Amino acid sequence: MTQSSILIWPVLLPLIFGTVVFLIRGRSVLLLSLAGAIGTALASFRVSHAVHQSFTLVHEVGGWGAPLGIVLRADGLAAVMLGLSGLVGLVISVYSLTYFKSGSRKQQLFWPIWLLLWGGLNGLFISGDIFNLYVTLELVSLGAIPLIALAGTRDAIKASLRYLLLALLGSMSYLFGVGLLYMRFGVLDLAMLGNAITPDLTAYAAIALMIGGLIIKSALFPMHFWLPPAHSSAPAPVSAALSGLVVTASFYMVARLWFYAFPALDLAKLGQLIGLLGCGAILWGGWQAMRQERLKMLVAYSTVSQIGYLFLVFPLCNTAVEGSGIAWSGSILFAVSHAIAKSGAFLAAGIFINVYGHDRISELRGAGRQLPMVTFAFALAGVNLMGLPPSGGFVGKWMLLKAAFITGQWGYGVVIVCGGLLAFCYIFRVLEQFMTTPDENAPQLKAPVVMTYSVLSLAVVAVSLGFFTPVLLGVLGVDSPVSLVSFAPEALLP
Amino acid sequence: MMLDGLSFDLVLSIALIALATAALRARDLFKGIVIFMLFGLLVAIAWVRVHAPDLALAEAAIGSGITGALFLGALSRIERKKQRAASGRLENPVGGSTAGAWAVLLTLVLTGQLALAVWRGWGYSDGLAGDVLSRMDESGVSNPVTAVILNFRAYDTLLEIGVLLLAVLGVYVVGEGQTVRDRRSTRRSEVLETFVHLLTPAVVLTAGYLVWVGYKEPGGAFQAGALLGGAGVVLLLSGRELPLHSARAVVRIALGGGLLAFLLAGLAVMQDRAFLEYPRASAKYIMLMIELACTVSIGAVLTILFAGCANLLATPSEEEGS
Amino acid sequence: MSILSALSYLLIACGLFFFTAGTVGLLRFPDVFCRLHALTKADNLGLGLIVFGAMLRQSELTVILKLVLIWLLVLIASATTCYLVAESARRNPEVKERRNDDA
Amino acid sequence: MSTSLIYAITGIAIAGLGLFHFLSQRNILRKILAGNFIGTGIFLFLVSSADRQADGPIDPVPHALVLTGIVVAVSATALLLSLLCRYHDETGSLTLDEEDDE
Repeated sequence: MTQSSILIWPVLLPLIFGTVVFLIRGRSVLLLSLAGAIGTALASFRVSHAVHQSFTLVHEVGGWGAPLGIVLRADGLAAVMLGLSGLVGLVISVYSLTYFKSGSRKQQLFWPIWLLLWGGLNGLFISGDIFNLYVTLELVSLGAIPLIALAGTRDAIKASLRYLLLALLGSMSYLFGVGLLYMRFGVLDLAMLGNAITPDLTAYAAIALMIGGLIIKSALFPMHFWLPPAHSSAPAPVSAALSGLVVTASFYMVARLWFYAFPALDLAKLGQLIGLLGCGAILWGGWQAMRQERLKMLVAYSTVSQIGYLFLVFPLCNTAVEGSGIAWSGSILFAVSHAIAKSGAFLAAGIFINVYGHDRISELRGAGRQLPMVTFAFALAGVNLMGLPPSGGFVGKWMLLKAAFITGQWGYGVVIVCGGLLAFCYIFRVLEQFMTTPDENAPQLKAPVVMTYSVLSLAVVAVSLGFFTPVLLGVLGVDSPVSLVSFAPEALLP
Repeated sequence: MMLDGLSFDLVLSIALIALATAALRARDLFKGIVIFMLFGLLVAIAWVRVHAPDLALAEAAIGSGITGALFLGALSRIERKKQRAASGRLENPVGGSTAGAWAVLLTLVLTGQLALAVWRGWGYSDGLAGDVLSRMDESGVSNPVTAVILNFRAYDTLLEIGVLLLAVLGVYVVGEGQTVRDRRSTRRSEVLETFVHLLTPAVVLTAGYLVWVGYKEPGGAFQAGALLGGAGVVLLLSGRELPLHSARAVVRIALGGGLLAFLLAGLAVMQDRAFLEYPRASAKYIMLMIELACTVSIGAVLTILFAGCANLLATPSEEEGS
Repeated sequence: MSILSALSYLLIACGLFFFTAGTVGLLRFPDVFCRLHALTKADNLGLGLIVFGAMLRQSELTVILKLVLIWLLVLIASATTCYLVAESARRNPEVKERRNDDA
Repeated sequence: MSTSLIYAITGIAIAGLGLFHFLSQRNILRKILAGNFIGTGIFLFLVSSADRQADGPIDPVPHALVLTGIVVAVSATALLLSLLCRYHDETGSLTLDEEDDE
């Protein structure tokens, strides 16, 4: 077995375990699923660790190599994403062990779908081929939709129907772009395409199609409308996976194409357009989040808002301006911390629903007394979403802010600050309800232990992510497309 | 002769566009779907014209046949509850509404730009034809398309089988808790049953032939699987009871077997090579084994997708009771 | 042009004529039964003529056998579908009444 | 003008037709049908582009891509249709609009 073979395991393990847990029945389903989840997470961490030893791993599937075969590549960016999916995926899996009723049909269907989806995600992160990216993206979409529908409610069915219609449109648009690029440049391999591409009408048309399709899938404003109903009506662990990982994966694909396949093209105007959409997302999503009555809807609109920050990297990271590489690291860091915090928030909301039977914010008074651990975890995730130190959200926002000043695009800085204020408002609206004293005769409630501690672990990681920034940047720096600004914690001081 | 060919292409192109319009503008959705299937058959002819017989087979079987059956199954299920006229209201978007005007504008601009982009970018690169052909002798097969699907880009195909499995799982999720159409009321027809009786063995034989011939001529697992799926659909329509529910082990093995075989074959060769890097001597047989397993899986998946759309998936309680 | 080739052209031309006739019948006849009548009879004959014409242009036995097989399979399938459509029309007056009213 | 270019442009036109109906129809069954036309149009373009060099060999890679695309399309269509049927069973509606239940 060659050294680079470790790269294939984060994809293979979930696929194998996913198929096997579909084939078998009985008690061993849970056991094998857990084993698959742990194995997948370990395999992902191992790849991240190997990449951190400062080289990009390359695995030529089938031994053909580019351009004939498909090449898997794990550079710094992919390693960060793999680590993220390993961590969040593992916590979601542990949480799901007790979330679904043991032996139920839902549980039997959840595990194979979730493991196949997870395998698709990992495959997406390490794929080095624009068509293979399409297939992995389909694996993710067709995994996500049944998981939403698993909730079985009318809202969930409607939301997944709408989501799938749009996802289909998005992926066909992407496929069309792939076809155009292949017709014009004759390669599918990402790196070779990056070298071959020249600025002409065909290339720009392809880019517009691919990025447009991915924008639909990543729910960037104004294509966000499918996201809140879909993410809020799904079962809690599914919401966490969708908001944490699936949306991030679409953003990752845009970033991957933008900085690795299309660097030879002048995309400044498109970048500004995406930046404007990002600003719209930050403000509109935050505003809508403030107005929501239900906790899960609020968290879902918060996702709409936070996606906006991610897309600010496209106008802010300008290779011509020295130092703007900080926007790149900032946005990836933000993506990681958002994924962790958002999964934590959704998982916490799931516990509230589990205990109270609903998620109406106004009727969750006193949850802080009754479920202190869960409330604490939700608050920690909220700290991250607001962007307070020492959370990863803070560092990411701060870096984006700095990039806005370096490139002289002050407007984005204003929006970033306003978005933070909006987040502050909507998170505090919830926490305020939680912190009020409950009625005298309110019963003492017990939250499921496994679920509570898995949420708590995620929230703690999210809030302390700021301390690990140097490590993350160390991984991200491996074959980075832009020169990263070395990060020192004291730079955070004014 | 050149001129004859081109005029045929132009006529076929115009027919394709006309059929697409007719299908999309048909007031009666049933008619629209039937025209869609007809359109698929003509597309298959177009693909023969551009030297893609493998795809012509796949389009005729999957794109037109199975997809059409899915649509008809869903439509009949919806219309069971509704008057026919109401089920397919046709919007008239061009008539004044601003949203319609935007859609027209957007589509026209986009289509025009894309056509221009294709026109300008046409014929610059050879693509990978040369690379594929120069390494055909290493692939273990002599049909270039099969070589790409099962060897050069086998990883895509593996994930694609995963997509099919996810679709079936999705249909199971959606079918959860549904009331199943009462099938005793469906009248069984002796003529149809005799036909099915004759047809099924022929289809299985043809599917096997397609897998085998796929190594040198058009054919392969997807085309063969689609045939099996078609046979499954006809069996279901003739009122035959097939095991469909995931509570049955045989169903799960048929559905998941293809993916599992693919994964294990890829792993088994991984001793000192890359994933899915077949040893040259046995490549052909490994691929044959994968293809056979996948053919069964694809056939089973397509049958159950149809059963899901036509509401024929038995609920678990029924299944256990019988 | 050899006699065989001329004969094959003639057969194919006849086959096309029957197909056209069948199609005209499909479009012009008033109800399901008449249309079925036009379609199945004329088209099966037309296909047979075309298959026969194509056979004359082939030298390999396997190809000729495949052509015959195609014709036989289409015959069986079209007979069955014809029966099924007619049966369904007999039971459901709604199907029988269906007209070529749009596109 | 060559055979393959004719079909490539036809494919784009069909995809455009499909897109227009996808955007303008509210009936979901019609939307799904339109989506299938978009897909077939794209496939037609891709397959034709494999034959773009007049005397060169046929490029089998787009053929493989389209075969994958067809399978993905049928999977998505089946899932969409079964979701739609379930939605229709529960709401009696075939559109996603809130107020309009036909």
